[in-house]
Amino acid sequence: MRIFPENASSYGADVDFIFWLITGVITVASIIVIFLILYPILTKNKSRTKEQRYQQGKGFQKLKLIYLGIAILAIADFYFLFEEGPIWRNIEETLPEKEVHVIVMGRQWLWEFTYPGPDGKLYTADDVKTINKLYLPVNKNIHMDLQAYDVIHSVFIPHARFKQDVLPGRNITKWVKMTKTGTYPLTCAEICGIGHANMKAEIVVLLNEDYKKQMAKLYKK
Amino acid sequence: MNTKITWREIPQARLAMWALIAGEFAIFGGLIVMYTLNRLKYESWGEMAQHTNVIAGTINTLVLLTSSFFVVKAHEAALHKNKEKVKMWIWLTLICALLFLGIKSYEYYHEILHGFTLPGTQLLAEGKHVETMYWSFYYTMTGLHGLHVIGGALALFFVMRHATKTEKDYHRIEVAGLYWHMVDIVWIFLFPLIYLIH
Amino acid sequence: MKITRNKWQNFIKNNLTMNTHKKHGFWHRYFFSLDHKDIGFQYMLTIFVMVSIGGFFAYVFRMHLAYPEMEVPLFGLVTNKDYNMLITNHGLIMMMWLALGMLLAVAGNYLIPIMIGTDDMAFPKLNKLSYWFFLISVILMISSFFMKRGGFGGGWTMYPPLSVGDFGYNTAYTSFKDRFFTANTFVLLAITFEFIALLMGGINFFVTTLNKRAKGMTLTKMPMIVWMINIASVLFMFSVGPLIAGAFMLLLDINAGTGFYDVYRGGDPLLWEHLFWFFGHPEVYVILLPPLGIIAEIISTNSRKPLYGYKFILNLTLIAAILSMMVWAHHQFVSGIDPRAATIFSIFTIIISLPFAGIILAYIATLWNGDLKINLPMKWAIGAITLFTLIGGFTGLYLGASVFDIYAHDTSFVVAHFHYTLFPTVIFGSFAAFYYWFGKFSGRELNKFWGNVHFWLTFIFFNGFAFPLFLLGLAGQHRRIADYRQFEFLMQDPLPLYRQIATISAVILILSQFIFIFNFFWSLKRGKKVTSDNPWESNTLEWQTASPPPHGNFAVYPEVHHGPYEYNHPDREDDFLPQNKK
Amino acid sequence: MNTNQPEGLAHEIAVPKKEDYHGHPNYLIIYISLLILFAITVFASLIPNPLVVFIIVFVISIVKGSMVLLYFMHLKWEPVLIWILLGLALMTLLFLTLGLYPDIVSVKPYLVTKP
Repeated sequence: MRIFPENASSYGADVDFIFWLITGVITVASIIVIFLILYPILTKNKSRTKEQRYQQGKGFQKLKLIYLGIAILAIADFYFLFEEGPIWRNIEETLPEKEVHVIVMGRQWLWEFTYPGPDGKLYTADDVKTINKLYLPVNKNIHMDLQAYDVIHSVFIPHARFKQDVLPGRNITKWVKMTKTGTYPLTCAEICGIGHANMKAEIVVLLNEDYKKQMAKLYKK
Repeated sequence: MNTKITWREIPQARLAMWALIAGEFAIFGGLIVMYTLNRLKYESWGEMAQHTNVIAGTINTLVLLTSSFFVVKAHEAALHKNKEKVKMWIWLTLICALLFLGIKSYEYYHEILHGFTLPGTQLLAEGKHVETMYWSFYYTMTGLHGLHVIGGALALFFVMRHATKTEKDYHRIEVAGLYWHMVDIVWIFLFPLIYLIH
Repeated sequence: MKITRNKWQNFIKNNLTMNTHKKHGFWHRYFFSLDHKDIGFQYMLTIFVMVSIGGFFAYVFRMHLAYPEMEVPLFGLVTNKDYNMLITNHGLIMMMWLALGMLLAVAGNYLIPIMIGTDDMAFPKLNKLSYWFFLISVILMISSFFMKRGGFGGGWTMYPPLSVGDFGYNTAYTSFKDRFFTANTFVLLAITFEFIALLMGGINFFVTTLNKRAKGMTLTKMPMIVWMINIASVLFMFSVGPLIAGAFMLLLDINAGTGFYDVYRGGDPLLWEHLFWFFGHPEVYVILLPPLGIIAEIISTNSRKPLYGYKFILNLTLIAAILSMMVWAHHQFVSGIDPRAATIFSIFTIIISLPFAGIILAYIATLWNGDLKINLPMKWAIGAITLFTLIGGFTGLYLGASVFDIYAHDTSFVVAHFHYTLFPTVIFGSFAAFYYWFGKFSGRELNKFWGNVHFWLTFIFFNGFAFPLFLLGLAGQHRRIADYRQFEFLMQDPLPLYRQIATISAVILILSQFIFIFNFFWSLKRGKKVTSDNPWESNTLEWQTASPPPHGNFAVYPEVHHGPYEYNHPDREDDFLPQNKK
Repeated sequence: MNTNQPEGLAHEIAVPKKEDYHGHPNYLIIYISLLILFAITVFASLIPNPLVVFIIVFVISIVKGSMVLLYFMHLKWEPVLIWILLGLALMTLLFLTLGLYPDIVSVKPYLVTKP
């Protein structure tokens, strides 16, 4: 049994790493908090005197401990931020050199994928389209122009740890690099009407040669 | 002049009115922020702003500023429980309110005649798509403001009638007046942003 | 003519004035009363109705998710359209009517005047008006289910291009009447009315708290919950402003053909997302703060010990309230906002966990060295803290960290996270309040045995329902999908089992609430009379008057001499020191 | 209202000792200066550069608005609580502006089909 779907993209492992990092920290923190809550409940603090009870509540002697708790959490928090900052910039803010360029368009309720035609450029007359099936080459930087035709959709590729909402009126370019061949699902993660549940596509990740053959086939049609 | 009071001494009606005003600022402010940012984005809205009736807008601003002045005078009179003066100043304010609404509806009438409507159907047919939103904002903001003018005027009227009839609750005139000033402040921001920037 | 007017005048005189100790009929008690306790009770009953609807919806779609082929008992076959409508309205009802209503309107109305030692709200008539607005909003909301095109199915967040149209039914609108009588319009109107109701209520709480406190009750002698409800109301008042404007614009988009959210007319759907979450995130804290106040009361009383660091908690709450206005875009990390802005919002989101960590640690420190009385309200309160901190709060870190949010956004992980934050606070907090204040409110006692059964069933099956959702979310199960059978990777081995565990637990969870409802209404009529006016030996003012409190709350207005949490004072023989005792 | 209220009203303290504790500026002067500022606004709009007009007009609006607030609404004499309340409203709007700015102003709409 695995927790995540199998990772098939270059940055998927980084996303998983953040998950395990946070899990590790909060496991330790949870044990501490469980102890803190259970200890007084189980022992019921029988041995304390009246004075002690009152003073401890009023006198803030242990307030330093709370500041310590906050400080530890702050350090942990900023450690997450420190770790995840570069990953976020890598995934969302930078675009590596373009090797393949496709348009992914969501519409009610199907996915429309557009590939450059024989001239190798998108947004020209000879572009080819497929519906609900996206062919991608393995180990290439793929730029995806994410668009929506009618309402907001969201491109979600669980195996690539990729998600981006697509909005009408925006052309959002994001990248992905698949590292394993195979067939992966692409789903819509934002409610988009009654067909939302049926809006799924397949990503077929092919070896480079196979991808070229597949493209040639598409051009012939 | 006794200036320093603690907040416990503020009468509850006035405190509530200030809270309401702060809430209204968030509503109108939200609209103004959205409009202003869109205005910065779309330069073609300047062209649309030229179609607004600046003279009518100017008169309306004058009317509202003057009515604000009348309301403080009414408040001053209410402090001295001067029934006649309260009546006079509030009636002057109400006349201003009616004048404002009258001029506003005159403007609306002419703009609608020229095809600048809330959905902007005629502009759409001309292919001016972005520009329709200017008019949508125009009608939404001035319309919402107009509703507040009506509400404020009604409040002033009833408060005045109650105070002059029963000779008590004069402090309510100040409270309703505060609301009226809020309406005025909103217009002080709306007028230049909508009418004047071409 | 004259006679009818007199009748009307008599009616107003009898029903709309506060001057009464005599018994009243049904209409007075449930519709016209100006007494804050009655209004609180009216809110409570109205919200019970809404919750039963929301709970029923949850039952139907959970059943459908686990057993998609089955006809759901009491509902029938669930189509995609039904499913969207059910989840949307479940979300809307629970967030807007249960959470906001129960914690601001009910708790605020019932507790604020009596805890600060006064007879009623500052503006009883405004209070009444706010309840009527609330009632109108409830009626509008319920009538939206019966529109010709079915209920609202655009997600509770109501993202525009979808919520402006017909959710893809492909029905052409021909006239204004056609557009107006749609679920979209009615839901938006309902929400606007509810916001106005809560705004009026919030102003009322604020003024009441500032101006009508008992003699001697300074700001730092107020019980924590009064502070919390007030901070929540003010936070609500400011964050909701832009959304009211936005909702007005969306209404015009639907009904008047404007294009505020239409890209072809220069609008932008992202604007609505921003406005919605600009309200939506502070709303989470609006919901969270009152239960934190309730928990503070209960923990301090039942630990027989002063609340640990009163001013410290207060300062942290104020900081958190201001910070909460700067974190809204963490709901939108992958929604197409500028990724650089996302980094900033991520930092603020992580920072806001710090004040809450401080508050929770202060509550835990209150337990330490205390003379703990583990009774029913205490169980609910500790259950709430435990679940909220350990699971709800900590899983927030996953989602606040923008990188993991790329994966977890809009999956069941988020669903599990917010159920773990909202359920312990809203539901556990409300139950803690019910079990704590029921004696005061009704003069009778709730049945303890059934109370315990209710607590343990709720606690266990809530976890049984929400925890599998984390695992499902991590496996990549995205939200709001009517039928997962078509996604192969979501039908791999343990996942359908998780879904079934979640569903069965949810059903038992919902069924176990009937225990409470029967217990509540039975005890209201037939329960054992309370033996003491102050059964928990608490300090705050509401316990120093009769149960149930008379009209006007106090026979003699109290004068406050002490803070609210003076338990186990060393100079005293009793372990408690009521605020009004010298 | 409540005739049966017991002695020692809790909210007696809510009634201010003096009904009118604030000062009264010379309203006429304020009114005239508002009119002068207004005249400046109208003439400033004749400047051809819209951005300059926007800045001038906005600044003058703020001045005018705060004059109405301070003197006509007597904010100047109100306790600090009211200032905090209004300050919070302005803070809200500031956050909203900062959050919305990058997603409205700098984004050029991309249209899939011709409208």
